[in-house]
Amino acid sequence: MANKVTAAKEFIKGLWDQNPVFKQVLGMCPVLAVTVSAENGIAMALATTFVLVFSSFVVSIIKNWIPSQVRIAAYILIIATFVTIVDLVMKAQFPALSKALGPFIPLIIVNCLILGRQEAFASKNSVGRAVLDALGMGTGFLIALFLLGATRELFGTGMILGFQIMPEVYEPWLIMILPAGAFLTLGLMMGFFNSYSEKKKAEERNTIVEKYRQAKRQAETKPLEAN
Amino acid sequence: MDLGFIIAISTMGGLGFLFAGGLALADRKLRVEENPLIGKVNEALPGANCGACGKAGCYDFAVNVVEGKAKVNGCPVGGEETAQAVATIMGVDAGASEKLLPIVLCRGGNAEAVKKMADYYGPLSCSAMDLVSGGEKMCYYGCLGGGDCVEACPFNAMFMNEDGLPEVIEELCTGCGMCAQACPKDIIEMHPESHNVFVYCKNHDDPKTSKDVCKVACIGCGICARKSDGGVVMDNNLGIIQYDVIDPDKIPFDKCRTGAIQRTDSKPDQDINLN
Amino acid sequence: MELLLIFLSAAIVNNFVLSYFLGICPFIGVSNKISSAFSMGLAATFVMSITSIVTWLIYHLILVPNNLEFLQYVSFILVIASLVQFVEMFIKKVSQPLYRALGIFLPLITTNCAILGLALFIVLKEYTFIEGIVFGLGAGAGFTLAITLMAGIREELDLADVPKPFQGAPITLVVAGILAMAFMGFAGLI
Amino acid sequence: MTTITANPSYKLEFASSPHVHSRWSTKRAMWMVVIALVPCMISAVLFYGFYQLLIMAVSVLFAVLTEAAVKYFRKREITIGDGSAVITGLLLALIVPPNFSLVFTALGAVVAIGLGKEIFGGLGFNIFNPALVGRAFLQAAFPVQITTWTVPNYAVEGVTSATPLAAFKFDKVGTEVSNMFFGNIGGSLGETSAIAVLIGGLFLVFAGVINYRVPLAMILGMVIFGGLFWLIDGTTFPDPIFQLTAGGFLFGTFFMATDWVSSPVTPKGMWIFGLGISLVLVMIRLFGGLPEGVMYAILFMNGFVPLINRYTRPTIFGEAK
Amino acid sequence: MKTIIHMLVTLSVIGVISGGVLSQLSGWADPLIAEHRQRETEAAIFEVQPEAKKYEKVEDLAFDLYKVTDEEGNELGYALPYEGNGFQGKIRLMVGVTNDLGKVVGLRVLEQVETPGLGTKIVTDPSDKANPEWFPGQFNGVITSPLITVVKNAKPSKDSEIMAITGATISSKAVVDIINSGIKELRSLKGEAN
Amino acid sequence: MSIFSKAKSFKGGVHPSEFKELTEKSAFEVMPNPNMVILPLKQHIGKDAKTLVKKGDTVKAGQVVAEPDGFISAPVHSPVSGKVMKITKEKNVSGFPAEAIIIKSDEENEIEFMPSLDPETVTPEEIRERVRLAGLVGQGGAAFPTFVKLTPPKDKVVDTVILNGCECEPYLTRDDRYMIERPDEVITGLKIIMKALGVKKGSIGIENNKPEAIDVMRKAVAGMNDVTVDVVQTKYPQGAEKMLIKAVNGREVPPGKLPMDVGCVIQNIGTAIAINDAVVKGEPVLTAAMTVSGLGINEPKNVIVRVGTPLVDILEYCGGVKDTAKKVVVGGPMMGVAQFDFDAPVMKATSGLLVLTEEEINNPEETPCLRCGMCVDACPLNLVPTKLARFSQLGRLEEAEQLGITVCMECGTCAYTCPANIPLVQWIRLGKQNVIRLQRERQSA
Repeated sequence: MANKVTAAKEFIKGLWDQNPVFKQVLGMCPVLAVTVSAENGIAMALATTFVLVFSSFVVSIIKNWIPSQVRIAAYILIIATFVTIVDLVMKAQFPALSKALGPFIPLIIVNCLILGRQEAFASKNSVGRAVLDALGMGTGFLIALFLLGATRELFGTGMILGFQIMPEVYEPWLIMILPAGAFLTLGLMMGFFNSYSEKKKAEERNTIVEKYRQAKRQAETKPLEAN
Repeated sequence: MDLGFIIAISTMGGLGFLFAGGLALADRKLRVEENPLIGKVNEALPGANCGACGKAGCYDFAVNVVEGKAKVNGCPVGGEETAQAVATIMGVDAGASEKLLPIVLCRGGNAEAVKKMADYYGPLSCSAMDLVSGGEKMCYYGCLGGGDCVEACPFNAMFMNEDGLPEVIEELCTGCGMCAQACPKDIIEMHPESHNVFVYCKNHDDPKTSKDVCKVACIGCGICARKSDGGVVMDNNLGIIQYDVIDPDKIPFDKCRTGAIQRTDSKPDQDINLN
Repeated sequence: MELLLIFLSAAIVNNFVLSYFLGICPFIGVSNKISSAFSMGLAATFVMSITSIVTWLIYHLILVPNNLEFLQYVSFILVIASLVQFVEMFIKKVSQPLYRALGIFLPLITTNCAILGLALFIVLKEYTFIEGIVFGLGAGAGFTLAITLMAGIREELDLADVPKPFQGAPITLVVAGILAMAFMGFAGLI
Repeated sequence: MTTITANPSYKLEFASSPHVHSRWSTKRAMWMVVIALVPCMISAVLFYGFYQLLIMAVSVLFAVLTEAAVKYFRKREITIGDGSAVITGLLLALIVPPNFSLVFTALGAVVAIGLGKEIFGGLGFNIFNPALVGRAFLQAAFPVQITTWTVPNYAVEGVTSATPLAAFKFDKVGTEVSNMFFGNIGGSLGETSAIAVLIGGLFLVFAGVINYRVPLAMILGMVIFGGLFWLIDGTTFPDPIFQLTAGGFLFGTFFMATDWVSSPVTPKGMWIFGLGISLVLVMIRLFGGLPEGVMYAILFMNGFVPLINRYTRPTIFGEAK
Repeated sequence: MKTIIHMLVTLSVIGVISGGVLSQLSGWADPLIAEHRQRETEAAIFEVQPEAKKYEKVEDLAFDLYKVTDEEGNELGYALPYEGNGFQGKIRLMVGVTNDLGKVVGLRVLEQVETPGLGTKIVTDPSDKANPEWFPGQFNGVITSPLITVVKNAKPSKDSEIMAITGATISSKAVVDIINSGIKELRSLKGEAN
Repeated sequence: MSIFSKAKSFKGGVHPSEFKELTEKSAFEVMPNPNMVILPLKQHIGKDAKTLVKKGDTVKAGQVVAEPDGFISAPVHSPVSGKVMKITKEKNVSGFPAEAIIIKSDEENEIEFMPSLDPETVTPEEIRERVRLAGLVGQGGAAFPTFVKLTPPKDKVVDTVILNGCECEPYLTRDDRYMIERPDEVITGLKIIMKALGVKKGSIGIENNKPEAIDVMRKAVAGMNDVTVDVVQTKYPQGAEKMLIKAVNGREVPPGKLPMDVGCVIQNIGTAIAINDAVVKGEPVLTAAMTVSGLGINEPKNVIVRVGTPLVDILEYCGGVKDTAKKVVVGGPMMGVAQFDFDAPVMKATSGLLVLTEEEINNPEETPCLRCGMCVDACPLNLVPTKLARFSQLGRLEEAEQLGITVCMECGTCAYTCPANIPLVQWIRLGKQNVIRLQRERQSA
């Protein structure tokens, strides 16, 4: 099965079809918590991607060596190590960002997206594929976080990435940068994306039914012509 | 090598050792025997324990699959690969039995069947309609046209046509039989694909009544039964086909006055190409 | 009194789920039935109280004396993962009914950020041992409250005509949003 | 066969029993609520001027439009005639401050119907009171504007005035109960005059539109819980009469908490629901950071309704109690 | 038995590697982090005491306190980091006061978790384009005795008054309360010393 | 009406417009024999009767034309003398087709009755046998064969017989008229029932909206110490067995149990009259007394008709149908069956024929449930109808079962009061059926 998938597809599937946030509903905590602004969202997604890629890399290398009983403990230990690395580097080099993302950097450890990809993919595939998959998922995560962060920032402050977008008269909706706004925005976004794919599916089915009807109508008229 | 480094590695090494030991011990002492299938299915799952399937984690989902309470494709995270892997373990695809198709055994749509002199008022679901004097049509046995079967189809393989009767899109049908279960009048029957002769009626009324209530009813005249060498048997004013003995060539299809008995493979709409 | 405030603060005012976004995955995933949601809440509360004890001990007895604070994530998560797995095995062995009701939710808890979040909060807020335990209990109670409330609402919504694209996670998020708005009323209570 | 069956001038119908129906209908109940709101609307216009009519009109208009739009996109029957969207719009208008921005009002109405009602499937399926969802959204989005109160228009124009609750909470300034009763105070459009609310509310109770249990439980709860703290410390905590007449308590009691859809269906449940609201409200008012919390208390308890319904199901007739 | 050893070795080795890597990394990061922290404090001190050129930490106290001086070493006053409860959580401030503790010369909010867009105006108010930091700015020169007080919806009429943020009275009050109690603490300290 | 009235009752219920004034003053009229009677073989709960005649046979009035098949079944007697035209499947007033014997009346009225018995000396066995042979079924609507009710299992102790004179359904005045016109026969019937069951205590429960009947019955029982008249509150469904027992002696029949389980047997007033006729006169069930009413009929009245009379004949006899007619209902408006065909015949248990107009039906548009709780308040059995209906609609049978869907007696109170006009009863009935099927499958599995 997996061999048929080209390397490019391994990467692309994470962007939309299996988007970790909108389709798989994984890693919700950071998604909701840090997306008060697009900048935070991007930073969080990059940090997550870093951890995801490197732990996928390590896990896929040592996958045959880990006994299944301590599998989870071992994976999560590896993940935690990389997260600590990110945390320390951020604190040392980007103190402002580290402050903004607050306590959510350590929570990357328990982002089920990462552990999930280890279990589902990295532990069963070659190093190259694992990294590609991780990169794809990470990018998908980035897309989702950016969208969410940008939307919330736009409505909540009238700006995106610090640039004023809304006209001056616009009164920011504070709720968008509150917890409630995070839930509402993500819920609505998911709903709208779903309704888009739902609509496509319905259209596909309608064409099938229509074809079936047409074919049937032809079939019914034929014998009449013969008579 | 400084002291901090040594303390760090020894602490982590020690903790790792300690918990690995604990788990190893637990694994040995606390192992519980269970259906090996559960383990296998669990292996095939992503193991993210995200709960997206609505179950309490991957293991619980595996238990439910093995017990038949969850569908093999119930894991939204694993996608198709996982579904196939699980299906293979569960042996769902195995088995070469003939595919069943639902056959709608009523052709008394809005144009053919006679309505009662009073209008039905209430919910338009077949099962609910059936409770109130058997529905709006005079024929007690016919299709109610409420579309319960269409609703029940999990694969969107059915639709209600202009005449108010359900139709099956065979290409989309998986033969699960949900539609047949949903029909309160038992009009939809599941038949192997090889069956090609059907009496498209379920009416048991006497000839006069059945003629009155529907243009395309089986009126129980019995012509088909007399010519078929036991391939069709009359039961209470209705022709019942005996699929193990029937010889389609003996049935005088053109003699049936209402066209209730028909042969499907003679219909030209067999080769509908949907692609 | 201080302890009561810590408990209430964690349980209601600063609800882990609705204002800290901790434990969202199970909150969305396992909130479709009241019974399983409640069990999930209990399981989480149980693990939370154990975690608050063990991680406090590790932090204050091992990490701090040796200046190893930077190892806290690694050591905490190792503890949590192993503990959860151990508790799961234990319950499975000891009582099958209890396992059915509670234990099966345990694997979900390893990746429940609420647990790790709790451990880190206890360090961050410099709670004492007892305060840590109370905080753990409060957070567990808050998690149980939120997830059970959500499950009740979702069982009700099962009967509703929710637009199809919004069924499942989206409507759950919207409800969570409205609940979060309602919980805003408690702001400043503590 | 006979003259009877041959007579074509009437068309019969048949249906499941029962064949007769009480005079209640959704529409009738909804429009009765609208009627009950008339005193509040009048008092709002009297106290704050005709601009308030504009707020109400905008709120109703956008509520109705949103409902119609959603139904249209979902290809459902457009049911704005049942009056429920009108009520939501009116209620929302009556719980925003006087001279509130029309843009915000419209946004609130859209949110109230969209997020408060239609996303759950429309009338009858919402968990939370739609008007309160709209108002809570506004409160969270525009906290400053929505707590800027104008005093009634026979006072100096344009001066903002704290509500009695805020005055008490932050400055320990009491307000005459008679002022609150007739409406000579700052507050939301509909809630300033207790007597207008009472007229409408009692009309609803006696017309049988709303069940007496929820309002009674809320008032009792307020007297009990509010009174308890007052007895403990009469200087820091206000007396129950003040609590009852101040803020949106009465309005919430009669028009918000009693909303059919978002309140319990079981008799026992209604008592628990009402008492719960009062308890939460007292906690918020006395100990929370906000001066008023009727909205939050009701929304909070709305969330509990499914659980309440489930665990207060009446004992089936004849079953062991 | 083999699996057990396997398990033990696996987790231990991963633990050891993880510990080693992190230890090395933290060896590199810790001084940097400490430096950041130091720089931050320094910046805050000089911000709340704009005239100051030097500072020194007052040792042996239950809380942090910095004494600031100008270039000549003349005592200018104190910079006091102090914290208390705000609307939703802790607020940490750095307050600059004159030597006699009679006047506030600067205020900086170091940490807060107030409601975004509302309580956060104690730091900056994006809606006031001309002077987004009007709230902390108000404290420059406020007289501290007997206590700093808050007024609502009106311009301060006395030197010891501060205008509250509309809609965030509690946050405004919290800041004032923290300053008041910090200064009280300092006073009692000074009183003892005298 | 008011909650302060002293009359006994139960919790819940509704007060539909009564419309009793249409017929409560009109004495029974006996309708002439119809040309043709249609006798369904299933006029009772239980197994169909087995036909004893064939096409072309001549029968006398009172002759048995179908015999019971099994314990819970009842014989069918020809109500007229005449000739069997055919035996075929026919629609009947229940709305579903059933086997029926069609007899053409010859106007000769040859009668074949059983010998009469003395109510003073008759033994319980004789009573039961006579009731069985006479084909009596309960007149309350469910048409349960009467003799089964008179044959309690050995382990059940019955101490009270309650005659149900509530007639809580709107419009119907049949029992009211029975009590006013034939009080002594009601009492005799009651005494015979008490004798058959060996019971010392009899009670007649009458709603307080029938002062005349109460008066007459009180006079009739004057001086008797074993029979009382109990006045109960006017409220629908006061006439339901469980509700009446609760009102009369405060006992509650547990879900899934019968009145016998709490020591009570309930019989309808009409049944008492029929028992009196069967025992004292030897007359099997040949006629049905019924109220023909509603704003859609020209001459509302109480009539006594032959069993098997097509509805159309009765409607004609009562002056025909007005143009405003919208619905024709057999039985009461709350639990009766709407008809789509006037050829359907009257059955033994038919107690009313109503022609309703739009005004009386008052069908507001259906909307989704508003959770107003009115159905919960009204349900006399303390169920949660809205949930039951929704679960049934969505096919979630286990949950419906848990909520006690099988307890529902389909009295219609919930659907009557529902502002959203949800067909609660229809959904619940469907759910009940499915749940019972599910339970059976579970048992057999």
